[in-house]
Amino acid sequence: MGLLNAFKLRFSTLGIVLIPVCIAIDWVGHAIATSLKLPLFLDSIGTILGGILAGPWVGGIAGFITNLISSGTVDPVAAPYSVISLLLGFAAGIGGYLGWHKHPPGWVALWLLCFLVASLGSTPFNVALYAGQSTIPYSDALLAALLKAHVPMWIAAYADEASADLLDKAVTVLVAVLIYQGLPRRFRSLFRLYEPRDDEPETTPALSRS
Amino acid sequence: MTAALTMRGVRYRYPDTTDYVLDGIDIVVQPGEWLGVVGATNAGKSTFCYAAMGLATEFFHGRLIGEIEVLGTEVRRQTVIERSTRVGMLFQNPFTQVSGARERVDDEVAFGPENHGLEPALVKARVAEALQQVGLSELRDRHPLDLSGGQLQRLALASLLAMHPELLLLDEPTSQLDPGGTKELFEALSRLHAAGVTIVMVEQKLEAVAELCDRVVALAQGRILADGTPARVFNDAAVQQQVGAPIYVRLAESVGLPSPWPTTFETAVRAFNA
Amino acid sequence: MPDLRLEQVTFAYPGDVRVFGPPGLTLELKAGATALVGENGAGKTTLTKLLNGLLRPTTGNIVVAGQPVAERTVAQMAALVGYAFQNPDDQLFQRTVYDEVAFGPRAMKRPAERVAVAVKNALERCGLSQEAKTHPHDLGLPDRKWVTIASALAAESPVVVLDEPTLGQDWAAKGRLKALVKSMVDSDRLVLIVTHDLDFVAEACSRTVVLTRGVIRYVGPTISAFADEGMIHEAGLDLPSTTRLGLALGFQPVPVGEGAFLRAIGSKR
Amino acid sequence: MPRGLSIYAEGNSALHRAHPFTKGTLTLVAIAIGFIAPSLAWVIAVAVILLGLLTLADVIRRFVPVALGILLPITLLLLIVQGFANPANRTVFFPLGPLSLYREGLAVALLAAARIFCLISATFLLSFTTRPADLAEAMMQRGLSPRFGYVVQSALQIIPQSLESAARIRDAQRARGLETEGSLLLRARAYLPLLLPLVLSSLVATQERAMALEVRGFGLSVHRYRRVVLPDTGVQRALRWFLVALVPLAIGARFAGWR
Repeated sequence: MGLLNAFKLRFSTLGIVLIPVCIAIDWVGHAIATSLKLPLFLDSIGTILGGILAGPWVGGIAGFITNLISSGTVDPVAAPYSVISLLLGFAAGIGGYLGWHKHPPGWVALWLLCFLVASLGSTPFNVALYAGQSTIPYSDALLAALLKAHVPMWIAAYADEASADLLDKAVTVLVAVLIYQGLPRRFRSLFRLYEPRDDEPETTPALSRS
Repeated sequence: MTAALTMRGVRYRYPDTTDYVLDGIDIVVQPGEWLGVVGATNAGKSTFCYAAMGLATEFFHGRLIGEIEVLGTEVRRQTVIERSTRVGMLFQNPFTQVSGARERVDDEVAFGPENHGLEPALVKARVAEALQQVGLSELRDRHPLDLSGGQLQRLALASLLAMHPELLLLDEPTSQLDPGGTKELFEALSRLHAAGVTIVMVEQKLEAVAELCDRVVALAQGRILADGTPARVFNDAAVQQQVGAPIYVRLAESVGLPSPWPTTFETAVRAFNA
Repeated sequence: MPDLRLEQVTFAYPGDVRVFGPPGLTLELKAGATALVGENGAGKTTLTKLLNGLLRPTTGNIVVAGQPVAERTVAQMAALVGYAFQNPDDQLFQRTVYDEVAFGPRAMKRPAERVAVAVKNALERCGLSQEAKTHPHDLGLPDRKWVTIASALAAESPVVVLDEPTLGQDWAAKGRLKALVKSMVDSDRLVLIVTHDLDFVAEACSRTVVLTRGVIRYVGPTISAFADEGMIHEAGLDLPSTTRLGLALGFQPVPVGEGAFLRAIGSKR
Repeated sequence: MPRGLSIYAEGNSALHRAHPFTKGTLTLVAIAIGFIAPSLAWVIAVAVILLGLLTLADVIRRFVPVALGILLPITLLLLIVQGFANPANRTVFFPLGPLSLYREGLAVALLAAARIFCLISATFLLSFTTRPADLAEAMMQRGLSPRFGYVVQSALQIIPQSLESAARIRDAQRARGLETEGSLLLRARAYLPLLLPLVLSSLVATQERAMALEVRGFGLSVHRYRRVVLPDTGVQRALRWFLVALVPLAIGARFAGWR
């Protein structure tokens, strides 16, 4: 299956240098959301964008390191979740490989995939760390209500996490694809590290007039 | 003696474009020369450097016609990385040239030599020497990003010098610097020139080019408009019209002094006193 | 008639990093082109950010075009002070040059027809009419800088601040910029140019403010500012080429700008 | 002003001097045992040891406010939600009518909070006493690709730089009339104008940085000498093995029915 092509490593210097940039976008995206007091995390825009632009490895490594750095500086509890960020980057990389970022139906697919990865991936960690809570007050209220209604623990924990991820990942994916759409043409294929699919001609990068 | 840089019939266009940004360049740069490359925006000056460094073919791809020989080797027969021990290139923006991975000025300079696998004692000597050459020895323990723009650009220069290049390609190295930073960078370059390093410098500051360079090439639409000593090139009517000239030329012309008009401060003082 | 008034303005960044100490800056400027010069860290950018409320003074009053800045939000001040920052990449984000330039006036909720006219006008005067549909980042850095200048123009504000507009610009572009500044002055605007480029100041600005270490050293005609070579060097600057040449040739008074130099040499002959 | 993103604090304690891998092992083992430990008492024992080490490293005064800032809100939320709704709840601890808190849930919450405390203190122990560059260097000396090491180190530096850019961008956009305060919709609309300039300029810079790095030989796979000599001793290696051996012991103890 051609999907594996997306994972074939072709690390150019450009791709390497892109990873820290994606990590910085993750951080700044979150910092802006916080400073605007938006009720969302928006802390994986760089990861998703990296995946779309340069394939699963760039997105995955960016997500992974974003979490490791935040756990080494501001939030130690983020460390276990770095695996999920890695998977999110992979998801975006696969979506990018399949060209999902180019049309609205693909955006929905990318959103659902990222949402499933984030919510399914986080739930076991939530159960191990926080007895099932996501530690987001509104979502935890949902968990409490479900548990009181005798919904099984795992389902309630999943609902808790999913209720937080649904909108957050929708906005994250939307912002990432909007960024992609807004890039100058020469950037769209510049960073791509994966083997191109058979049906798309390889375009070469160009430069601004200088 | 092998030329530092030779271009024969060089034409280059970026991918997905039809216009040739370089459109028939013939030039030979001799070892030890300080060549100034001038031209209006979009004349192909940066591309000239990219082509000589091998970035045009290796990094941007696109189409290159003609021959480019750098220090005796055809440009396509070597990678940029292989070339990097003999040819250094300085870019416009000092911030993008910091490796970003080092926390001290001297470690930053060591980045290149270490990539090339030099042994630690040699790296240390090279770093000390390079910092000395650009006048940054005092700041060796500072964080690179605590330096001013001008100091940062000299740090980028030192990072190249630590690899002992024979040829330096400079793409508008002062365009983002204030007058103080510009002056310091030019002083460092003058010392290198005196030490025999070949310099090819794209530069907008025409007064500085006239003052410093042995030879000037004026580009327009990817072609060589004029090539020769600064005094000759800046007295060329086509150059004056399409590229501009040091302010002294314009002043002398307006006053009605007989040509050739002065291109440097010293010659201007003499010409106006006469 | 726009004017700009600072009365005993003091300012310190959080952590008591004092930029303008007591007795504070007092300054009054009228319509026209004024250069704001001084060494790095003198407080030039801080001063300009006080004008549109991005920074608020610790003490003192600031009045811009008759409006007390203290009573306005930054967004409201945007209609009064057009501002082109030094690094164009700190603001460019739209997909076309046109939308980029229109962003400010649209954010100010101006009627569409007025926006269209202002943008067209700004693009024309900045030599960008051909590039209206181009992606800003498909332009080189010098042209991106022009996009931000056009954005500041399109705000149709009585006061315009340009931060290092000549940095990286070639000879022809500087000529265009000079003409643009002159046309803004002719339409009675106050243009404040933060710069290190005294060659440009000599050509384009009739007045100069010299700021060194948080203190206003000089306010007045550019000509007299450049006569004081010591002060210019203290501010970390070099005299314009024409002035330097005039000094070397022993001209009195010291010429500032090409026109003055040519007149001086004419009268000497 | 520190330029890289790091909370490393200069110091000369035994922990500061220890090899990064020794500290890394300690952190991972402490977290593992904290989660394997069957009862609150055992978890608290681990926490006490970690607190002792933090004191030894002379970072306890920096640790306490940061750790409490993270731990308190989480603990509060755990106590409320579990005390109220944990499926094991039987015994009322604090009667509040339909919102009563139960003893079983509170116990679950406390155990979870204690474990998170171990996680936090073990991680901070490592980050406070280890220069990130040393950790990356140690990993590169053990075969981590220099390119990967570059990514980590440059990320640590690029984050604070980007946050500074974000502040400049905010100024620039507000000066153009962008409102950043007001209704949720208004604030949400400010998001892209604040984020996009950073994304675009970073991508532009990426291109030039990649070229500048190659011009300095980045990406060559030649033998490279060690940049920093990180002292490692036989005692430390032995200590690492000892720590690792504790994990199966803890697992065994738990299955053997220790409480």
